[in-house]
Amino acid sequence: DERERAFQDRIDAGEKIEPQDWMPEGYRKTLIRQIGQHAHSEIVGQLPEGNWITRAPTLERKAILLAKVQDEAGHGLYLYCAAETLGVSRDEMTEKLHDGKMKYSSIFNYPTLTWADIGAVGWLVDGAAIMNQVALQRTSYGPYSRAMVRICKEESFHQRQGYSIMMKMASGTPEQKRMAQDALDRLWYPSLMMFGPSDKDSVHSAQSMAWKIKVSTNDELRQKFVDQTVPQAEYLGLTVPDENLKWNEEKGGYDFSEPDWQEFHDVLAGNGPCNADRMAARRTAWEDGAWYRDGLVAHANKRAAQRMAAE
Amino acid sequence: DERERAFQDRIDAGEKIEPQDWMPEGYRKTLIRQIGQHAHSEIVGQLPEGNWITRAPTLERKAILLAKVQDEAGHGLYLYCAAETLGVSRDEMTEKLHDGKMKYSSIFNYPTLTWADIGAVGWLVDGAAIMNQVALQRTSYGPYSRAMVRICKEESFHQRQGYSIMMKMASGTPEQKRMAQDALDRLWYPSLMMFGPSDKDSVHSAQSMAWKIKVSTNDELRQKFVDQTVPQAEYLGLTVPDENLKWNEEKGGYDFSEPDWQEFHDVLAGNGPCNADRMAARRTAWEDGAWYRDGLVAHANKRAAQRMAAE
Amino acid sequence: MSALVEFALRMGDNTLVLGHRVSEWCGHAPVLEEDIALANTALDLIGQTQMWLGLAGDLEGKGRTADDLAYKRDVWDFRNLLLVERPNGDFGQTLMRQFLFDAWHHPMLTWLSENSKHERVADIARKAEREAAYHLERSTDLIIRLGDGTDESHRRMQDALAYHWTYTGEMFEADAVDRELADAGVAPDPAAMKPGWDALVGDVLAEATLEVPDNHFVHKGGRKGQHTEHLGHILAAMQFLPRAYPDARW
Amino acid sequence: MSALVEFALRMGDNTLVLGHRVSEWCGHAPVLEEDIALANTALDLIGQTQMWLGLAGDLEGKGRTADDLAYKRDVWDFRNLLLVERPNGDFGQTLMRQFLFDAWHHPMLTWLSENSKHERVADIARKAEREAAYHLERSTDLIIRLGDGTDESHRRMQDALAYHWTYTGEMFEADAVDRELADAGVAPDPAAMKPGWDALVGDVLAEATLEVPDNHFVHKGGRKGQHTEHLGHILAAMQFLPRAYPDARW
Repeated sequence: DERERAFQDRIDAGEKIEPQDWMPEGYRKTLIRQIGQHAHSEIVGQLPEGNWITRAPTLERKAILLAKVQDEAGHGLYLYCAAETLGVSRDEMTEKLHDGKMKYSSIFNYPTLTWADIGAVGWLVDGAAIMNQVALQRTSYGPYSRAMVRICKEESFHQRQGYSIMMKMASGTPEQKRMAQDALDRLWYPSLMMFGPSDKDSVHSAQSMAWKIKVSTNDELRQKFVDQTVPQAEYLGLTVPDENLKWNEEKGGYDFSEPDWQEFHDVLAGNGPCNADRMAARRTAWEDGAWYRDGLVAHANKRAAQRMAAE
Repeated sequence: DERERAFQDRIDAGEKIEPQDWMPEGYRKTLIRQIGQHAHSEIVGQLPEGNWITRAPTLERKAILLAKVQDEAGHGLYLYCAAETLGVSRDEMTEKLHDGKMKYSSIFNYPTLTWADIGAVGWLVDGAAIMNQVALQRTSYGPYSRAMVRICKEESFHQRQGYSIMMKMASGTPEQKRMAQDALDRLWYPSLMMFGPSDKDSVHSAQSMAWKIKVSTNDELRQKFVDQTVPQAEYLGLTVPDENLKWNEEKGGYDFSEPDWQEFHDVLAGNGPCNADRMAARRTAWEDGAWYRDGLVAHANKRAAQRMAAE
Repeated sequence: MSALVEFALRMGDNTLVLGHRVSEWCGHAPVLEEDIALANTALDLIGQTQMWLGLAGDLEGKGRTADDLAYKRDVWDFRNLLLVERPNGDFGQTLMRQFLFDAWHHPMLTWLSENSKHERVADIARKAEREAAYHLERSTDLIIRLGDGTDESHRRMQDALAYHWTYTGEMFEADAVDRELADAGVAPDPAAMKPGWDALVGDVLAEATLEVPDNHFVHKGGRKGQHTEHLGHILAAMQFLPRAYPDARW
Repeated sequence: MSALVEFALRMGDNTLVLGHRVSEWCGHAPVLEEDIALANTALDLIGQTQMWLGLAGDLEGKGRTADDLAYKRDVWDFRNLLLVERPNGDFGQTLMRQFLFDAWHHPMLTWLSENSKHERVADIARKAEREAAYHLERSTDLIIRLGDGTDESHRRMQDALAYHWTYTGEMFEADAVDRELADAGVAPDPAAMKPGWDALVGDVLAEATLEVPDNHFVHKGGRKGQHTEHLGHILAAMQFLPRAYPDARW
């Protein structure tokens, strides 16, 4: 197909694709899936952090966490807007999320069990997210790329705040140290899973790479994340829960253990520790809020009718 | 009326009236009102105590409080049964409660704000209740009188347990002492109100006394309660919040201040601190439980039908 | 305790407890924009709490920080209005509570920022006033739109108004603390705020097609430490970590 | 920590946390008889907690009482099954959780009372067994009546079953602690309890006209201290007073 070749040429030349441009249906669909999933993740991601807002241990930490959650909801908004440029509405995507037809990042199906988890989520989860998002600033779809630029700035701030919580905990009382180590133990492998299956098992990768919807492979990003994070853990005096972890001079990176991919697939299939609670929370919020959304629409219609009548 | 005179003679002779006996309609109605209100009080009375079950400070205290609440629900059951002998069903009374057509003791419209309130409720509220209930063991209606005998035994146990909490608090840390005094300060006058308005303002009293539905007047019981309670407060080292309180040698009892009857009427009118919460809790429990009650009825009907078919 | 400390506690406990309630919505709002707005409101309120409780601690002079005051007092030492500790209920109840509070809070902060003879009070009020103005603008707008929306949204807003109404009078009650501060020109006489509040609330409710309730009973006690049963549950969650780990720094 | 201490904690934390959940219903049950029954169940469970945690404290030998263990540990040191910390939900969910637990708890206590080589364990089990028998009888009866009641009660009970089902497998998981105790004849091999549970639960559900769910996933972690997010909220309430007033005696 002529148009497809021209399209691919533009991408290869590093041009950005914009909403009004022609694009292959597969490109559009893949983008919707990926951006929508990313947006849903920001929304569902409020829940594990929200779990500790009411219990944040100082007013300062509470304020920082509130600001972070606010940012995340804002990121959700940018991303839904980016997806909407592809011809799908936010409500449509929301309903697909609730029906289980769209996903969100599996990491948010893990619980936040102690305050250190809030630190670890910022350090590891946001750290892994940024790894991915920095790469995606160079993605081929213009609105998505620009959303990533905005998001990356804030996320790196979040990651530093998370690390600052870990610093306090790791240099605190024995219980705090224990909390910090425990958080790392529980969240290390789920963080590694955030990059998706190993390249050899990744279904969508090749085409997405060609289209520059993905810019780095899962394994590349995972390696980069490990290489960045291990020294940080050492600096904290914490132990990464991986007996096979060691520096590989030759490849200039760490060798490390694969996460338990069975667990990854279990969580994807709905059997993570919090899948049911997370989706129930979101569905309930949506259903209980229907009257609110309907009320606003009805009011807007009334006002529009009044304006019409007055004209 | 012949029958009314014979009825009054029996009462004057100290006989008990039983369900199958003839009785004036006013006697029946007054009893239903009084027993029903007493039953409702036991049910609603679970709520202020339930507020602290999940926060009881030791396992022993938690167990004692659970046992107490269980007893109170049990008392509710006895009393509903006693009322049912007068030809009104429990469901009917429950609906009247929810519609605001029947009352419960206003004391339960006050909140339990600290653990000492659980002590003070046992000491003062159960203390006042017993004062009334002991007298009512001699009431003229047989089922009511017998219910009172059973209830009195358990209530005096509850009162001792409440006093034991107050002892611990009053002899504890400065904060505990402060809690104990604060509880007495808040609950003293509401407890005095439990005996109802002053005899001169009491609407139903004369006929009820003649029928021995009431056995002592409000003011008699209130005086008895004050005389019993003041020395207990002194023993605890707590101060009764009444500047006018002093021993009156002549009458052989204490002089004391009247409660704020305006507050009494406000609470009766629905403006107590917890009226709305208490009734909302009870209504919600009832409405949310409809499916449960319906389910049990449906099952019983199915089984009955099966038995019929098998015969 | 000095009247000024008491005043700072009242202001700071209002924002702390309301901020807590608002933050309970995190991730559960009816629409994404509300998630953002609620987090932002809670954030503002917690920021104001830091200033007011910081002032209270400084003036008290016992070395207690804002965190000490937030995390180490029990219910009876809290001085917030009962209104702000009332449960979130449905989103309409949350919004109505916010509006009824904002309609008092913003004029209060405006008065303080323009008139208070106490420099730090005026200074805090100046910082908080702009945030409160935005809260009021937002809650006013939503009350109108939902009151005059569908039958259901109208009914829910009217119910929410009835639910909270008898808790608004406490904002205008004066005690010795208030009189002392009013005399000293530090804070307004609470009762003097009422006509403005009545007018503002009356106008908004009228535009929202909502009826002002007829119940004039006033629930009070919060400002002297007599709260509803709800506050204890709020504090049990809020204060868990500092109480469970008293030696930790976070 | 010795295997026996761990075992006593697991037993005691189950009853403590389930007792807490059940007690949350106080005054809110669908019918008065249930208020009584729930208070009674919670009371039994708290009584058993005192025995198990008392044993754990004694065996541990650090001078910790049952109250210390109940009130001064944080989530990660709790050893209860995830099942018992799951929210109450509607009354059907509460009942179903109780039934699924009772159907394990009673046979467990029976085994311990008849076979345990540890005298105090057997002794506690003997005292608890009768209570658990009554709980099981009651929950069995209600599951049948509500499962085979109205369409709505049937649907609710089926939903409740689905809601809890993947949390039942944890009862039959064995780790080093269980193996050590099974070898020593102190406690049964957890897996050995499963056929009996399957049979009992299968029979009851069949009579209740409820379908056994098809999901064989097993949620676990509670027995080694990895809980759901719910437990932290339970403890914040439960432990408030001893943590807020560490020097007090109650």
